[in-house]
Amino acid sequence: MSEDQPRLAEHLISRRKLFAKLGAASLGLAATGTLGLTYRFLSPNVLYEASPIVNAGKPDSYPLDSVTIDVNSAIYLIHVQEGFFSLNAICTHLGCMTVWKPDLDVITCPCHGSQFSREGQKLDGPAPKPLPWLKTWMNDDGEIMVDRSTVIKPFEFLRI
Amino acid sequence: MTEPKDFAAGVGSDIRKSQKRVLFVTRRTSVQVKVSDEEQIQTFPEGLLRIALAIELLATALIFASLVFNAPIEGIADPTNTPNPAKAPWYFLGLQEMLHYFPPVVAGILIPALLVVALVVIPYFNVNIEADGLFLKNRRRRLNIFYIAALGLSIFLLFLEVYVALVPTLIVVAFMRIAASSSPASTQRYRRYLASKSVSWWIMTWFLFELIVLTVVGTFFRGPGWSWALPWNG
Amino acid sequence: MPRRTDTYYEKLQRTRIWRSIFRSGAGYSTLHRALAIQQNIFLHLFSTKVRRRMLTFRATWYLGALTLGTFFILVVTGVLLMLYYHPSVPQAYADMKDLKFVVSSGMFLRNLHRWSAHTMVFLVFAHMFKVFYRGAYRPPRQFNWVIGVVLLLTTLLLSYTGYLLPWDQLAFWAITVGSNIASAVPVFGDKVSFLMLGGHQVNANALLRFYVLHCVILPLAAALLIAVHMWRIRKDGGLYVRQSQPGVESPRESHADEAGVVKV
Amino acid sequence: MGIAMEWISASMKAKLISFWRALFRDPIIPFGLVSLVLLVTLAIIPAKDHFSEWRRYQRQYLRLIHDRGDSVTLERHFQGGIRQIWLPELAVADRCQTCHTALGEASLGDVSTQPFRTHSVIPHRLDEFGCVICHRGQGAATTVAEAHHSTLAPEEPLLPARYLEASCGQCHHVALPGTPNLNEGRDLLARRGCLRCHAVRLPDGSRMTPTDNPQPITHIAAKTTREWIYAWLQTPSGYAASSTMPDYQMSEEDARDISAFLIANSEPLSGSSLPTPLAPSKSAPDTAAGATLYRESSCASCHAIGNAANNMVGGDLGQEPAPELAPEPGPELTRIGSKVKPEWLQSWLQDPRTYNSHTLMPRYRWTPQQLRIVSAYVESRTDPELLAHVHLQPATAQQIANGKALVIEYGCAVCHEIRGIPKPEAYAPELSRVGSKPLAQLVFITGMERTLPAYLNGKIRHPQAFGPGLRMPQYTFTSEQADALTTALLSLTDRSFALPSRLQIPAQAVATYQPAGQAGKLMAELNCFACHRINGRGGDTAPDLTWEGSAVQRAWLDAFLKNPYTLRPAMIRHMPKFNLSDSERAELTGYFVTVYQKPDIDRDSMPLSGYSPALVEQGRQLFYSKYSCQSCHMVNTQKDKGSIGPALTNVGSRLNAAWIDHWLKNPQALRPGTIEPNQNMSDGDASALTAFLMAQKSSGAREAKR
Repeated sequence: MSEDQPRLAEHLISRRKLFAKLGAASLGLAATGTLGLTYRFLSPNVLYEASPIVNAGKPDSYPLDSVTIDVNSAIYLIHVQEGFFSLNAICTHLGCMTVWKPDLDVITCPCHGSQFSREGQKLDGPAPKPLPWLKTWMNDDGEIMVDRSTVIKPFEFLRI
Repeated sequence: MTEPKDFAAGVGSDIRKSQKRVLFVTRRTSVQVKVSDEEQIQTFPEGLLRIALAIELLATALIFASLVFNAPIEGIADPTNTPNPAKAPWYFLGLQEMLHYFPPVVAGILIPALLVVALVVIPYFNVNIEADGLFLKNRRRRLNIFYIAALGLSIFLLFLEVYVALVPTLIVVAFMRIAASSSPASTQRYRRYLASKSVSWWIMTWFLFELIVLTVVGTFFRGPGWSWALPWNG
Repeated sequence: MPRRTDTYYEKLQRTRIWRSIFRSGAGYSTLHRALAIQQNIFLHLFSTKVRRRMLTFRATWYLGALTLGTFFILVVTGVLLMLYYHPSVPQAYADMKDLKFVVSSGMFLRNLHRWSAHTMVFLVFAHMFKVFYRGAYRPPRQFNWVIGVVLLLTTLLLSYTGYLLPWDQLAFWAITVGSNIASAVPVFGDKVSFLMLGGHQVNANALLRFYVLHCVILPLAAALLIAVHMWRIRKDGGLYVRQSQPGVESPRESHADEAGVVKV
Repeated sequence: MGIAMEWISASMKAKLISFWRALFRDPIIPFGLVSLVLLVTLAIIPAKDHFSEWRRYQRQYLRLIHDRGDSVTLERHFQGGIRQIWLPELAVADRCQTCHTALGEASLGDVSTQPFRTHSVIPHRLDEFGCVICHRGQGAATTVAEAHHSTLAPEEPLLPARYLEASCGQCHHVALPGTPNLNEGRDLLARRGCLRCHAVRLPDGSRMTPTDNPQPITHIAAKTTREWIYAWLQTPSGYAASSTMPDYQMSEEDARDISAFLIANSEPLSGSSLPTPLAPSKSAPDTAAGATLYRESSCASCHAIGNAANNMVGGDLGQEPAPELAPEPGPELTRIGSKVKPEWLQSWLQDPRTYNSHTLMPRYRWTPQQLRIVSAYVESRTDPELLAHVHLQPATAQQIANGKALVIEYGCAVCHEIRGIPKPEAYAPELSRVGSKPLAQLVFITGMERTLPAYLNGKIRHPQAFGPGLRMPQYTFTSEQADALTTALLSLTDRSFALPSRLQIPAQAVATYQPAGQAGKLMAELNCFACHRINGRGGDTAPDLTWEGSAVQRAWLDAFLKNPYTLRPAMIRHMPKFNLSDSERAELTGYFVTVYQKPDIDRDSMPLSGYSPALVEQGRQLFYSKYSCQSCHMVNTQKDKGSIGPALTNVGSRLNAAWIDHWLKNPQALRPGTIEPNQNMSDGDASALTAFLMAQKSSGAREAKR
């Protein structure tokens, strides 16, 4: 009986190690699982935000060669010879709201003086990119719709 | 002949090499040697492991509960429409039950305040610290006091028709009477047990008993208009 | 020199970075284990050694430890819930609906928070009674008992303030009843409830105040008190266990500390 | 036994013991196990989230559309995850489309399984109004039970389909063609006296106004007997099946005391305004003549009479809901003889307004002889059974006093004008927001369906069933009427008040047009507005007279007023004969032709006669061949069969040429909603037809000209 003890002790030691590992491992897994759970929790399923689709109204409210800014949705709607198009009014530099200077015929950024042409091309200043063109189309009721979330290639005009 | 130092200092040492103790012995007290032959274990990992184990068990239970039972959510708060009955959280229902009998000042303020004070002062009374059996010393006198107190309380509750609180009181009183009439050398185990109980023990037990009864009544047996109701047909 | 049974974990423990973070060295010696407790800001609240009898279930039923556990759960779930909660009327109620219907696992976390809260209140009471019946309130632990009582009140307040936040009928009327109790204080009762609610009836002000109390003030207070509570356990000579043979541990035991015996 | 001993060897024993000890002295092993359990539990949480109802429905939907021809488009349209319509202005956050994925998919019209049905075509856009505004239910919910059946305020369960029109009524306070139930319900609210006890405020601050016209009983003693009142109070339907007076299920004592009080309280008609009483006729009443006169005066248009077969005849005027000022049907006359006193009836027929200043009854100009005949004819309608068993002791002062108390308690003065009894204010609960009353505030009868619609419907049909002491009396509504009323009440919601005012379409204000001068007084007496509409005021049961001056010729109008006849052969009801004096007729016609003119029509631009025969002939061709007007109108009573439009036999002496000309070119411009088709006639055709029509002159008209 006495010579059993060491074997038994060893046996128990190994058992201890096993369960210790088991416990630690499952706890670790549980922790990671919880992280996943938290991630899912933190990413909202519904948003209370205005939709990126903007209804800019009837075309005839935009006379030819006019640049109109909608401050609420931060877009320019521009009517030129070739047709209508719309620009994102947020400066590509640091996200200030640009303004249209009719007398100079430029879009300027008050923050750091970037300047853009009415087609959104960069003329001057620190802005890295031109102002992006936004998807613009005509809905069934004959109103101009703009999707602020989708950028299109420049010089794709909406002809009416 | 130099003035004897106020204290004698041992030799300091690096803890990482060897564990030593520095003992400062002042003149005022003598050195105490504590005899504690108890088996001790390391807090880490042994003790912490047990704590972790306990917490894990609880967490598992709670998670299961949360998966099965949803937290209640009623209609939106509407000051114009009082639900009947309007109940406080369960742990205040004992209080609300008493509010049903006593004026707010008593039930809402006095009793809770007294409770808190009583709890705080418990360890500052020798009678509680020594915690001898209530009726072991000068029995007759204490018995009289006990009678007066018990009778007074019962009459008070009876007078205000607070039967919910009266019943537990009477039960506790009955047991105290048994305790009074039993000696620590009794042959019956429960008599020995009761006889050894101190006054604070009795009060606390009474309080616990009341707390449970009142809370249970307030939670399960009170319906519209705080009238009696049964949980299963509510 | 490295032993044969070295694991990566042990190797890791010997790296300089590890040593710089964990002041206790690697190793399995009693000393190392003592240091692991003693040198850790959180763990040093515990004493390095405990009597085995203290850790038996019979002794404490682990009620204190379990209460601490619920507190952890509540902090974690609470912080997460705060991310979807606006303490304003009636948005608060709408947020409850969102948690219930659209937030992934939102309902679960809310449940967990709720049930843990109830459990904690219950455990705190149980803990108090257990401590009393064990006689663990006796000197030198009187003050720790007092802290315990304060913690009990803090817990009740935490639960109570949290009760209003969903802004449903249950919450509203529970708080109304409660605040009416408060306003029954003889002299300055109305002032009390006026300050508590930030007005004369339960409305947006009250919601905001309860929110701040519930999420900032009371939790901090509780955490602080819990720390002191546990530190005092150690300082007052560890968990109390009823003596098998009377007299070994007498009230005078703790005078060793007062006499200036420094445990290093 | 021995084997067992063998089996449990010493070493085994030792092992077991130490294992046991290891398990319970050493927390490692339970720690490992419990940690595993915890891991599993935590794994369940996201799983539970994953198997939520709405995900299951979305998977079903994808399976549904997968093997359809247009699966590609459908799948492109489909957006997974929780879909929400968020309209902060309307306080709408609807997630219905999370499960109702195909609301907009016209191509899934054949799918009949919910939640995948497509929405029927409606005049509003989902993303502008959301779902709950019309259907109610809890938009925020993503579980079937919560979304459809939650009753916790502020959520409401879904509105049953048959009350759905109520939702339109939240914004549309003017009658819509598409909501017959709602319109009828509102009309009943106004015409059955509901609004006299229950105030109903509309979001624009206005109040719904009752359009009924209850009798004042200030002079009741002059009109009828205490016995009749006694019988009437106990069971109104006993006297007149069509009575609109609700049944208070009054005890005999109450009826006795109230009748006592009313008689005692009645004040005699002031002598001066009293019409001259007639000398009683010696001869027996001439029933035949009475019937003729009764018909000529078209009394039956307003008054119903139960015939032998016990069916109601007449009284149909005002049965169909008119927008405002709807004339009630006059009181039923089946047993009138047993009710009113003969002398009262005569004075009433002479001049109703001396008894009731705002009655709808026109003042006929009858000769004393005619009066006798009519009153005798009406008086003959009796029911000997009615009061046979009513024998009342003379009233005691105590009874009278008690009667007064009862009158106040029953709230009689809410509708009836009673001397010395003030009209009680807010006699019954206000109903402005009854449509979203929380269930918690309703007291249901045991066993009834616990929903708001069921409650309202029950209240309307059996008010007394909801417990004693409730003051609402028993009305006689058909179940359709009860449903209509319920619909109307359900439209009075909190949301209706919360919606932005730009969405509110207010009910058009009651037109208060009042013609001036002597003619105005006359028209009031004849109560033209009961049937005719002028400048937006009045009923729509007879032609709109706003431009009558431009339309008709003076002579014809004069003749018509003198002796009215039906223009439309198909119509039974016709204008009553008022027996106007020449001066009165002159007054009226003069006023009409001068005042009621359409500015852009010059009456004299075209002559009344003298058109070239050629043109007339051309017109005839057009009439019969090109436009084949004869299918609706008749010019020649022998040949033509058209009986839908007015007869044109003497149109030439009735209408003005200019009017006809304009009319032919665009009828709708002159009378909106007329069924006459707009032929976009060329000027040539129009003038030709005009010439032809103007040639249709009657002999009668010629006489009138002279």
